[in-house]
Formats: sequence, C-alpha cells, structure tokens
Amino acid sequence: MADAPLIAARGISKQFAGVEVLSDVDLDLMAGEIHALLGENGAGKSTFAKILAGVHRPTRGTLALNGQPVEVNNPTTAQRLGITLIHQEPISFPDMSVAENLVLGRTDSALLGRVPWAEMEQGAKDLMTQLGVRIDVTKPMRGLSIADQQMVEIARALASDSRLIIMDEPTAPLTPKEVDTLFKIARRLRDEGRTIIFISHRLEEVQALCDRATIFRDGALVDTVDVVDVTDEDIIKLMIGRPLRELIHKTGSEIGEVALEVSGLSQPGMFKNISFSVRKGEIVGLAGLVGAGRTDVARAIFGVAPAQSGTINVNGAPVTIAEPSDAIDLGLAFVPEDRAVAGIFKTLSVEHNITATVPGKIAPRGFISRGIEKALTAQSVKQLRIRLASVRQPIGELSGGNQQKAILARWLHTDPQILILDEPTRGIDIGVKAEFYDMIGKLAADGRAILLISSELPELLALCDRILVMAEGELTADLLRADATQETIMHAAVPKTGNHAQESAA
Amino acid sequence: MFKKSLLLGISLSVALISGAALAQDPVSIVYIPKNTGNPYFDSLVAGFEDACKELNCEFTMAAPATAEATSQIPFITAQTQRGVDVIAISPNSPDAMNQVLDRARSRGILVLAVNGDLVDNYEHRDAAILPVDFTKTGPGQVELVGSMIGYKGEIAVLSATTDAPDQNTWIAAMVDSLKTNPKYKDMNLVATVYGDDEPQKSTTEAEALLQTYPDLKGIISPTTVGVAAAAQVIQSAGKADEVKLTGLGTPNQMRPFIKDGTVEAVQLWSPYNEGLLAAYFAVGVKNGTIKNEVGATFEVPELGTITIGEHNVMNTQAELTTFNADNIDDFDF
Amino acid sequence: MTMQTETAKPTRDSADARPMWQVVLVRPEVMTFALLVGAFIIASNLSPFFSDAQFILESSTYYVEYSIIALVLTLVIISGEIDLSPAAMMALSACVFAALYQAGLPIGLAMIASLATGVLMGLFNGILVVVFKLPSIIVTIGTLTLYRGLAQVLAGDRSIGKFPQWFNGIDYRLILDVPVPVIVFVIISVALAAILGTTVIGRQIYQVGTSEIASIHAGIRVRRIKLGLFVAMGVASSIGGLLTASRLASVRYDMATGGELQMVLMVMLGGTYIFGGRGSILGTFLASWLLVIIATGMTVANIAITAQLIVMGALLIISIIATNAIYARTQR
Amino acid sequence: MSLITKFLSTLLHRREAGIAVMIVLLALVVGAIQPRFLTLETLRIIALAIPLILIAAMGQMMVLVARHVDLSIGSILAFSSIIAGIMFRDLPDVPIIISIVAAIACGGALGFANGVIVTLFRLPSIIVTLGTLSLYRGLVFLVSGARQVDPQYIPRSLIEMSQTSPIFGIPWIVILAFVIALLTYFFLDHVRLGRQIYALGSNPVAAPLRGIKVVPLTILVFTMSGALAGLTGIIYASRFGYVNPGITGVGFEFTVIAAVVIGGVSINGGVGTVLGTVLGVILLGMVNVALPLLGVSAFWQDVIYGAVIVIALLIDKSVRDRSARALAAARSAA
Repeated sequence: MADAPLIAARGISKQFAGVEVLSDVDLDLMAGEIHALLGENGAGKSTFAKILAGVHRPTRGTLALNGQPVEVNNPTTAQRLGITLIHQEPISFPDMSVAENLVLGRTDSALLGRVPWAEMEQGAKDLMTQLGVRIDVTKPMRGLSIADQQMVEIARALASDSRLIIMDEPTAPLTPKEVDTLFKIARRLRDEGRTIIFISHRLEEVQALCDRATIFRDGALVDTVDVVDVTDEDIIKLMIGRPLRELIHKTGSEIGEVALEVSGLSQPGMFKNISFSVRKGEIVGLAGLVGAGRTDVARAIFGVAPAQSGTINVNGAPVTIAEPSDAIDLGLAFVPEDRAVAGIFKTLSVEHNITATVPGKIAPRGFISRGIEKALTAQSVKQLRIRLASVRQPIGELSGGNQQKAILARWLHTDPQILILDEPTRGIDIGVKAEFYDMIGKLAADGRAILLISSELPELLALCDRILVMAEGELTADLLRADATQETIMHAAVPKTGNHAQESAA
Repeated sequence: MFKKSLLLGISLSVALISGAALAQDPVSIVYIPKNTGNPYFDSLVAGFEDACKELNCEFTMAAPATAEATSQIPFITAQTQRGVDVIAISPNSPDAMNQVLDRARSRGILVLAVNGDLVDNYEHRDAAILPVDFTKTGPGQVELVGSMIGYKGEIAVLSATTDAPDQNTWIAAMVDSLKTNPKYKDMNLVATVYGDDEPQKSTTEAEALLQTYPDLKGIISPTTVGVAAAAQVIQSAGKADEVKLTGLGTPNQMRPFIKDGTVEAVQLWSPYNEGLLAAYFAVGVKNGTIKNEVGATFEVPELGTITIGEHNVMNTQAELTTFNADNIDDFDF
Repeated sequence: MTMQTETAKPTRDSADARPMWQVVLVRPEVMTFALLVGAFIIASNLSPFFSDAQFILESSTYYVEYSIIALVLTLVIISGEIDLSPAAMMALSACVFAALYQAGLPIGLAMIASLATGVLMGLFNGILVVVFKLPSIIVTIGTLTLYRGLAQVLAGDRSIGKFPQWFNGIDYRLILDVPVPVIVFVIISVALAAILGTTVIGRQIYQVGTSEIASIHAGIRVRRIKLGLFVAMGVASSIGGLLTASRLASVRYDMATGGELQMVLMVMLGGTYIFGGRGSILGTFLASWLLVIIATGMTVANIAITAQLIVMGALLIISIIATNAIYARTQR
Repeated sequence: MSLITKFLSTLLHRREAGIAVMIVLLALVVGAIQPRFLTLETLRIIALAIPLILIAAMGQMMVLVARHVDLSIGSILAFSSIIAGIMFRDLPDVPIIISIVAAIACGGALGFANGVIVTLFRLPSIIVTLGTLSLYRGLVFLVSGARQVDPQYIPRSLIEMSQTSPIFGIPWIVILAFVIALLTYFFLDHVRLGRQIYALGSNPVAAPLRGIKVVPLTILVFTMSGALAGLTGIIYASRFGYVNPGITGVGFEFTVIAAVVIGGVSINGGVGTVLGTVLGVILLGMVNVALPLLGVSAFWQDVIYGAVIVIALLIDKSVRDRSARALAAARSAA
C-alpha cells in the first residue's frame, strides 16, 4: 500500500447544535480495501461516513482524494467524485421503477434531455446481470425487499463507477443467504480496485470480510488495525474502553409469579404464534435480527398495534389491550426503540415529558397542579440523576442519555409491574449505559417483570435471566442464562428459510 | 401620534353627525352596490356622481367583494359611524340587513333601496328607487321575443338563480301573459332553467336548452350574465337564425352580438338614471324640498315628473328601453 | 426555575436554558399584541370615526362568529390537524335549522337539530381523518365543498327567515354595553384557555400535536382527542351558524362564504404553529381583535375592498412566516 | 396465464381503465334516460367544456405529483384573463399574441411567487396558496379598477378560437388543450426534469440526496401551474367573451382538484398520469353537461365535487393499504 491513499481525512470534526460528535479524525482509506468502521451507537462512525458522502459538512478538517484536496459539499458532489453511501434501509423513490431509481440524479445529461427509456432499462438489466441478481427493473421500487433495494443501490454505485462505496450496517436486515450474496459482490468490487467502507456491529462479519478496521469511541478515532492481527475481544475492548461485563453488576432478584404471559400472538406479515411468559423479578431478553419482529411483538402487547389473534394474560388473568392506555391501566410500561419519534415530545419541556403518563397524578381534581408536577419532576431528576439546565427547557436540548432517563422516569411514575424496554441503551454514552444497567437490575430486584429487547448480545447475556430469540416473526429459542452464548443466540436468530425476492422474482 | 382617546372619538363623531344635519354642509351620500366589479353598477354610480356635481352633494361608493347576503353589513355600519346623511344600497338580501338599516335610520340617516327593493321589508328603508314598474318587465320581454319569432313556437327562459326575487316576479308575469293574452296562444314556454349568474353554468344551461329542445324558437334571459352567455352559445352554434334571443342586458355587454346579428334586440333601463334620481330625491328630502310621502311629486331634470308610489317606490322610466342595431351606439354603460 | 445556571461550554449532556426575558418576550403572542396596538393607532389616524368603543364592539359582532370557531380551530391546529370546512358547516347547520323551522318544527327542536347536524358533520370529518387516516387538510377541502353544496341543495338560494322576534338580533342585546355574542366569545375564550392551560386534556392536545406517535406510546388516547376536536368544530360551527342566523334574522346557503380563510387567519395571526404542538388561545383572542380592527378600520376609512383582500392574504402568509421564524429561533 | 387474462388483469389494475369504464357507464346511463345525450352535438358541448379544466388540471397535476397543492389557480386565471382583457381594450394596437403571452407570463409570475414563498420559508403550500387566493383576487380588482372588460374589446379572432375548427369540427381551444396535455405527457414521461418532479413527490427527503435541486424544481412546478392557469384565463376570455374581475375563476380550484384526483393523481405525491387526468377531466366535463340535460339542479354540482374528492381520497387510501398489505402478506408467506 505504497500509493497515495484514495481518501485522506485530516482533522475531521463535527458539531451538532454545539455538541461535538466527532473530533479530529485522521484516516487514510486505500484503494482496493474493505475497511470496517466500528464503534458503539453514537461513537461517530456514521457521522464520519456521512461526511465522506457529503450528507454532512465537517465543522473542521480536510479531505483529499488521490492526494488532491476536495470539498464534498453535498451528495451530488460526492457522487461526482465517485463516492456512494448505501443506507441500511436504502433511500429510494418508491413510486418509480427500479431502472429509473438507478439513473435518478445522474448528472451526465441535460435536465431537458430525453429520458432514454429503452437504453435505461437495458442498462439496468445489464447491471443486475453483472451483480448476479434477478430483479425486474421495470417494477416500482415499492415492492422490493430491503436486500434487493440494497442491490439496486450497489448497482447505482456501479453505474456511476464509484470508487468508494460506503455500506452503513447493510447486513442487519438481511438473511444469511443474502449476506453471502452481498459479501461475494463486495469482494468482487474490491478486486476491481474499489474501496468499500463497511459499517457493522457484527464482529464475525468484520472478520470474514474486512481487511482493516477503524474503531471509534465517543466521537474520536481510537485505532486502526489490520483485521487479521486482532481478536474480537481486542476490538470490543477498543470499542468500549473496558470489557462490558465490568459495567454490569446484576444483583440477584427473587423470581416470583408469572406477571405477563402471551400465547399464540399473531399478526400477519409481522409475527406469528408468539408465546412466552415473564415472571416477577425476572429480566427476559428478546434477541433477534433487525426486522425479526421483536418491536412488533412489543407494540402488540402494549396495544400500539394490537395483534390480530392470540391472548395476553397479566398476573394470570386474561386481558384485552386495545390501546396503550389499557396496557398502562394494567401496570405495563413501554420504552420504545425510536426515542426521537416515539419517545420524547421534542419541543415540550422536560417536565411535561416526564408527567405525560400520569395525568391523574398531576391533576387530581381535573386541573393540573403545578406543585405536584414540580415535585414529581424533581423526584425523577434526583432519582435518575438527569442532567439538565432547567426542568422547563425543551427535552430536545438534552443529550440522548438524559432524554432516555426522562422517558424511563415517565414510566416509573406509573409504578409499572411489567416493563418492556426496546433497545433502551441505543445511542447512549457508555457511562450512562452503566447507570441504565444498574437501574434495570434494581427494577427487577423490586419484583418487577422486565422484557428487554436488545441487539447488543453482551448486554443481554449480562443482564438477563432468560433470553428469547426471534427470527422472521417466530420465536425460535428460549434460553436460560446458563445455556445462552453469543453463538447459541445467533444460531437461533438466523433465519432458516430464505425469504428473498431474488428467488421468487420471475 | 396617538392623539384621540376613545371618548374624544365618540364626541367627535357625535359632533359630525349633528353638524351634518345643519343644512349648510353639503349632503353626503354613500352608495353600496351589490358587489365590486359589476359593470352594471358603474353606470349607476356615474348617475350619482353627475347629479352630485349638479347639486353640490358629497358622494362616495363603498362596495363589498362578493354579493353574499352579509357582505354589505359592515359597510352599512361603517357608513353609519361616518355619519353620512344618506345610504343608498342595492341590497344583496331582502331581509338580512333589517337591523343594521334600522340602526342607521335611527341616527337620522335616509336609507334608500336602489335598483332592488327589500321585498316585504319595506319598513326598514325610507324609499326605493326602481328603474321601471317591475310588473311590466315580464310582458315586455314576451312581446319582444314574440315579435321576433312571429308569435309562434317554443320558447324557454334562462334565469339567474332559482330564488332570485326579481327574476321570479318577471317570470311569473311572463307565464301569466302567455296564458291570458290570446296574442301569444301559439307560443309555448317549454322550460325555465337557471344559470346561477355564473358564466360557466349559464353557458352549460344554454347549451343544454338548444340540445334538449331542437325546435326551440326563442330564449328569454332576464339577467345580464345569462343573456351574454346565451348569446355566446348561439353565436358558437351558428343558430342565430333559428333561435331568437332576447333578455335584459347592458348595451356594452351585448354590443358585439347585436352588431353581428346574433341578437336582434335586448331590453334594459338606464341604471344611470337610477343614480340620478336617487341623488335628486335624497338631496331634496334632506333639504326639505321633497316630502317622502306616497303620492308626492317632484321634478328631476331629464326625467320629468316623478311620483312617489305605493311603499314609497319611484321609477325612473315607464317602459323598458329596447336596444337594437339602430340605437345601441347611443348608449355606453 | 433557576436563572443562575452556570454558563458552561456545550457539553454532551444538555444545552443551556434560554434566558427568562427570551422565554417571555420572544413568542408570537407578543407579535400579535404589537400588531394589535399598531393597527389601532393606524386605524385611528386613518379615520376620525374609528376610535369609538361602541362602534368597534358593534363591528366586532360581524366577525365574532368566526372568532368563536377560530378558538376551537386553534385547538385543532395545535393537535396537528386542520379543518377548512367550518364556514360550510355554519351554512349547512344554519340551513338545517331554518328549513326545519320553516317546515313547522318548534324553534327549540330546530336549534337542537342544527347542533346535531354540527355534531354529525364534525364526526364525518373526524372519522375520515382518524379512522381512515386521511390528511385533514385535503379531507376538509372536500367536505367544505360537500357541505356547502348540501346547504345549497337544501335551501336553494332563498333567504329563509321569519323567525320569532326573540330569536333575532342577538348582536343587539347588550350586557353592560357589550353585545351578547362578544360576551359569549370572551367566555369561551376564557374557558378554552383554562382547558388548554390547566387541564390534562389541554396538555394532551399539545402533546398530540408535538408528536402523535410519542403520544400513542405514552398512553394518550389520540384518536379520541382528535375525534372530539373535530366534533367540537362541528358544534362550534353550528353555534356560529345560529348566532349568524339570529344576527341576520335570516339564513341563506352562502352564509359565511370564504369564512374559513378568516378563521385560519385568526389562528395563524395568533401565533399558532401550522405544524401543530404550539399555540395559544390568548394569541387567537388577540388576533381576532386585530382582524376586527383591521377590517373595521379599513372599511370605515373607505379603503377599497381591493386593498382589504390583499391585506388579508398577505397577512396570512406573513403571520405564518413570522411564527415559523420565532419558533425556529426558540427551538434549536 | 393466457395473454387475454393477463391483459384484463393489467387493465383492471390500472386506474385509468377504471375511469374509462365509468365514462362509458355514465354515457350509457345518461343516454338511456335522455337519448339526446348520445349525439354528436353533445360531444361538441362536452368537448367545449373540457379545455378550461384540462389545461389548468395539467398544472395542478404537476403540483400534486410534487406533493404540493395550488389553491390560487382561480385567482391567477382571473388575473391573467383581466390583464389580457385590459391590454386588448387599452392597447388595441398591440398584436393579440403579445397580449396573450404577457397574460400567460403574468400567470407564471404569480405561480413563481407561490413557489418562492413555499420553498423559501418552508411553508405548507395549501396555506400559502389559500393566502394568495385572496391576495391575487385583490390584485385582480386593483389592476382592473374593479371594472369589467366588455365583450366588444375581446378580439373576434380570440373568440373564434372556441367556435371555429381547423379539422373535423373540433374547435381550436379543444385542440390546444389536448396539445398541452400531450406536451405535459412528453415532459413528465420523457424529459429528465419531468421525472425529477415524480422523484420529488415520491420521496422529498431523498430527492436532495440524489442531487435534485428541490427549491428551483418546486418553484418551476408552481410557475408552470401559474402559467397554465394563465393560459386557462385566455381560454376563459375566448369562451365567455368578456372578463369580469369579480366572478372569473371563483371556485375554479375545486373543480380542477376534483378532476385531477378523480384521474388518480395522489395527493401524497409521486403518483399520477396525464392520461388519468385527461380521463378525470372528461368524466367531470360529462357530469357537468349531463346535469342540465337530466334536468338536475346545478346546485348538485358542488355536492358532486365534494363527494368526488372525498371518495377519491378513500379509494386512493384503500389502494395504498391493499398494496401494503399484499406486500406484507407476500413477505410473511414466503
């Protein structure tokens, strides 16, 4: 690798609303390598990738392409420079055909030029053949599986002869067969001399595919390593600074009666025949790949999108949960996965956010009592150590971890007996994560039943008494803590059937 | 700059109202037409303006945007507040303005209905100035169309809206004369349709008439929008020889059709004279030279002797004016 | 709250709280109030007949029906929806009232039927939006045409009147020199401001408008609230229609034509955020008076209707731009 | 699957086919009640009712495809119409075509203003155009001094556009309208810029990431809508022979929106074809002509427009839901 790097990044920093999320990153990307970017959520790897792709502009720092300084001001410039970013859930134009999606945004012909429909479709077909996938390029994007949409994105990168292709967690929603196809194509592209940035959480994939890996932590580049030289343990250590298990001190709790029991829960197109139970004082993990239906099951139990069939028992009695308020009345609480959309009221005050679930408490006689509200909020701020400037400032001004604490505080006020936590530590600083682990442990110790959905296996393995695994909308394993390892979980999480348009498309 | 307190404002307006009542000041007249941008009322306004030049009265016009029932109300209140001496109004509704008009009258303002009356609510205005005796309009139109078609054949009416009071009065009179007058025994009214005084709907309705009644000989459209739309339709269809059209239309609106023979003649009155008469009457009443009593008479230059009729109604002319190719260029309104 | 927060460097925990003066002063209602004062001064200078409390109160009765509905519309817009059909609902419910009364129904029953019509129309809007999940802005454009059309089919373009004397002229009944409809408006303003500011329902309306999904997850009965608000719009429109019928002593299908523009204008001028989640009854209350001042001021100064149309249209756009700018400043 | 069944199923899945079937059914039903409906003369009347709606519908369709809406077209139409009328009246020496071009340009300018306000301040177009609906109507009164332009000033040759025909008895304005539709089709389906409008409406978030210049494109769409509304204003003057500032184009936006949504254009953007819109306009034109022939009061027109908008929304929604459900089912079944 004696040549000048394809991309040389120097001192790249990025601030959002005064918060520095990336600081002083220096990184060289060579031609013809597959380079992994690793790190926890919020570590800065995605921000860095987006800066390369022109989605964000760096606050400071310079980029050079083949030794020439360049400014990547927007995605179009990036495209022109031969840089393509492939999102996990590809951004597409659902109403337009695959072939059109491939050429949209190309700047190689005049805006008032004709659309060469026939050539365009032939070119698209050729690309698909080249990639070895069978996708009808005249069909609208709307009907494509995510894997196929990714293929279309890769085809688009090829069509514009991109030299750097950035794949942001491409494998999370894919079946193993699809992952295989993707890897094959990625290697072929590398062999053609292209550079691929591969962002993933799955270390085994990094080991299987990548040449080098760069690890980010807390917005800074920690190290760049040759993958063959390091073990998974080394990488984890670099990612979190210290072994995860050290963060988690689970106090043993008394496991009691069954608190929540679901049986035969089904929702066509999402999940089917889900049955499990969670006992008082028990932490039950729910693992699975993205798109396996974990969140859908949680939403169904909580009444956000009730299941079509199946029964739910709370404390042994069958219940009907038609909407979340029913669930709350039964002592359930739900911390949703997508905090920014489903959790916080971004522009409302921290106070209003925290008391949102307990209207009866703050307004005992129908009118809101400022005194009670203040007291409740103050209690939460103290109990959960929420760091803020004022309880009346908009919650959107807080950091992710503190927002998440406020969401949890909201539920603690309802004194829930059953908590469903969906990726509660996603995008949270490592220090705050530890606080959360403590809290979850304490909640269980208090005799509450906890269903913990997480994609971070070490987290599940450390916290849970039992781990359920879902794949393709079905429950595939129910493992005791003693039996659970990363391997057993992944084995159950990987789909057995290949559900893929590549096979079904005629 | 904030020089007027509310109190001062009140006393000031009171002073202005009482001041206006002294005859030294010129009489101030405001005219509120149905809506703005209606060419018919431009001509009426001109009548007011010319009369006021003559009589030394102050004239202003204030028009709402739409002819909706309530749109004139804020204008009446505002003019009452301004302390004008006379409010002349072409009412958009025969009954929605009763209370505001009463309020105006209680402040000593003379309220005149011009060009249309507050039918059945006569006690809410002082007098009405109408162009002609409306009972004569219907028969006049029947006679005109009859003369064009040789008093024989099918005729139809294209009106404004189903409940337009003036048009309905006229149509009733048409039906009556067709039935009772033996001269019209061979004329047959086959349909009455409504174009809502909208160009598009009127056009569609007129087209439907030609389509539905292939033997149609004549159309009467007693509304300016309708007659213009019908003329356009007949011109387009090239049926000027087969279907004779007449109705109430302004010379400016109908000039091209009369000149090219699409329409032989239409009728109307002079809106200008309405403005003239209203101004003369208003100034006369305010100055005490005219008594607003049924049966009283007074002179208006160019209009001759005007008699105040039943319900304090006066007319500017006895008969409709007929506009045809010979005389249409003498009129500009 | 504390004002002695340390001014620390931007951290990853939270941004600083805004200073108190900003919280109090940089809000759209302040803009509305400033405009109100400005408009009053300009109107007083344009015409010596303007600054007369009795006159302004009397003139306000021509807009107060819209103002009352605009108050409820404020809640609808804060909840993240919009209703463009209230003027048409006024007309249809008033036409139902008048037609039934004319058909011989006792006037009390006719009024109840009118209110029931309002409920049904609001419910229809609400069901289309809440159950069928259609965008309210376009749904209510459809129902605006539909309701107005039904009013026309029902009443033709007759003026239906001849109500008993006690029913007519509510705007001329004064309590302490203030017309009854204005008092109704003030009472409803206070009541809705209280509901919005101090009750759980009010709080939840803001929350629903800020994030519908977050509200669902927090157990707020979003559909019930929205359906309720649309029904409230129907009822308010029906009340507005009846007040108008009483003021005019007659009803025609074209009642309040184009009134939706004025109502939306009142809400926007009052600083309610078009995308929901922010706004206040106080703002709409002030904006209602602002509109009365502007319209009355221009009319009494004999300013042509031309200018009035332009001013109204421009005000709507400017007020949204200003409100957006203010919220963008305070949002970060 | 045989070729015929395949053909039929494509037909049934195309929105256009559904509208075409409705057009035929309507013709048959109305014709059965009133046989005169099925004559060449009726065809001529319907043809004449179409151009006004069709030309403006082309503009509105582009706006809807871009995920916006333009409520101000009625006022823009009136503005262009009155500008042309005033030029005909006060500047008789200026060639007619110049006045027409000026009027269309005025329409474009007002549309441009809509686009600028919408994009610059990121406001919902529906509220902005509700404001300009009033604002532009005020301008119409302002420039015309609230005075009508009388028929005598409208050039004979312009009026003859609605009356005379170059071929097969089809009036000029009808031919013009279909030429505009054809051009719109070509632009939207075969020009890269036109495809970008679909992309913008299909995914406004992704559009800038793909290098689509959202601001200029949105402004362009509104400008085209304005210019087409302006052209509609000229057709209006031609068809009705005079221009009144108070009644020209009032409520026109609802007619056009109704026609466009019947044609299958989605208010959610990204979906809609010129063919569908043309059929939607024809269907609405037929209804308008059929009502008076059947002796139905014109009062029903608004009820029909309103119902049509609501029903079209529901159909659009159910189509979307069904395809989403089918997709989910297909995924879970596999």
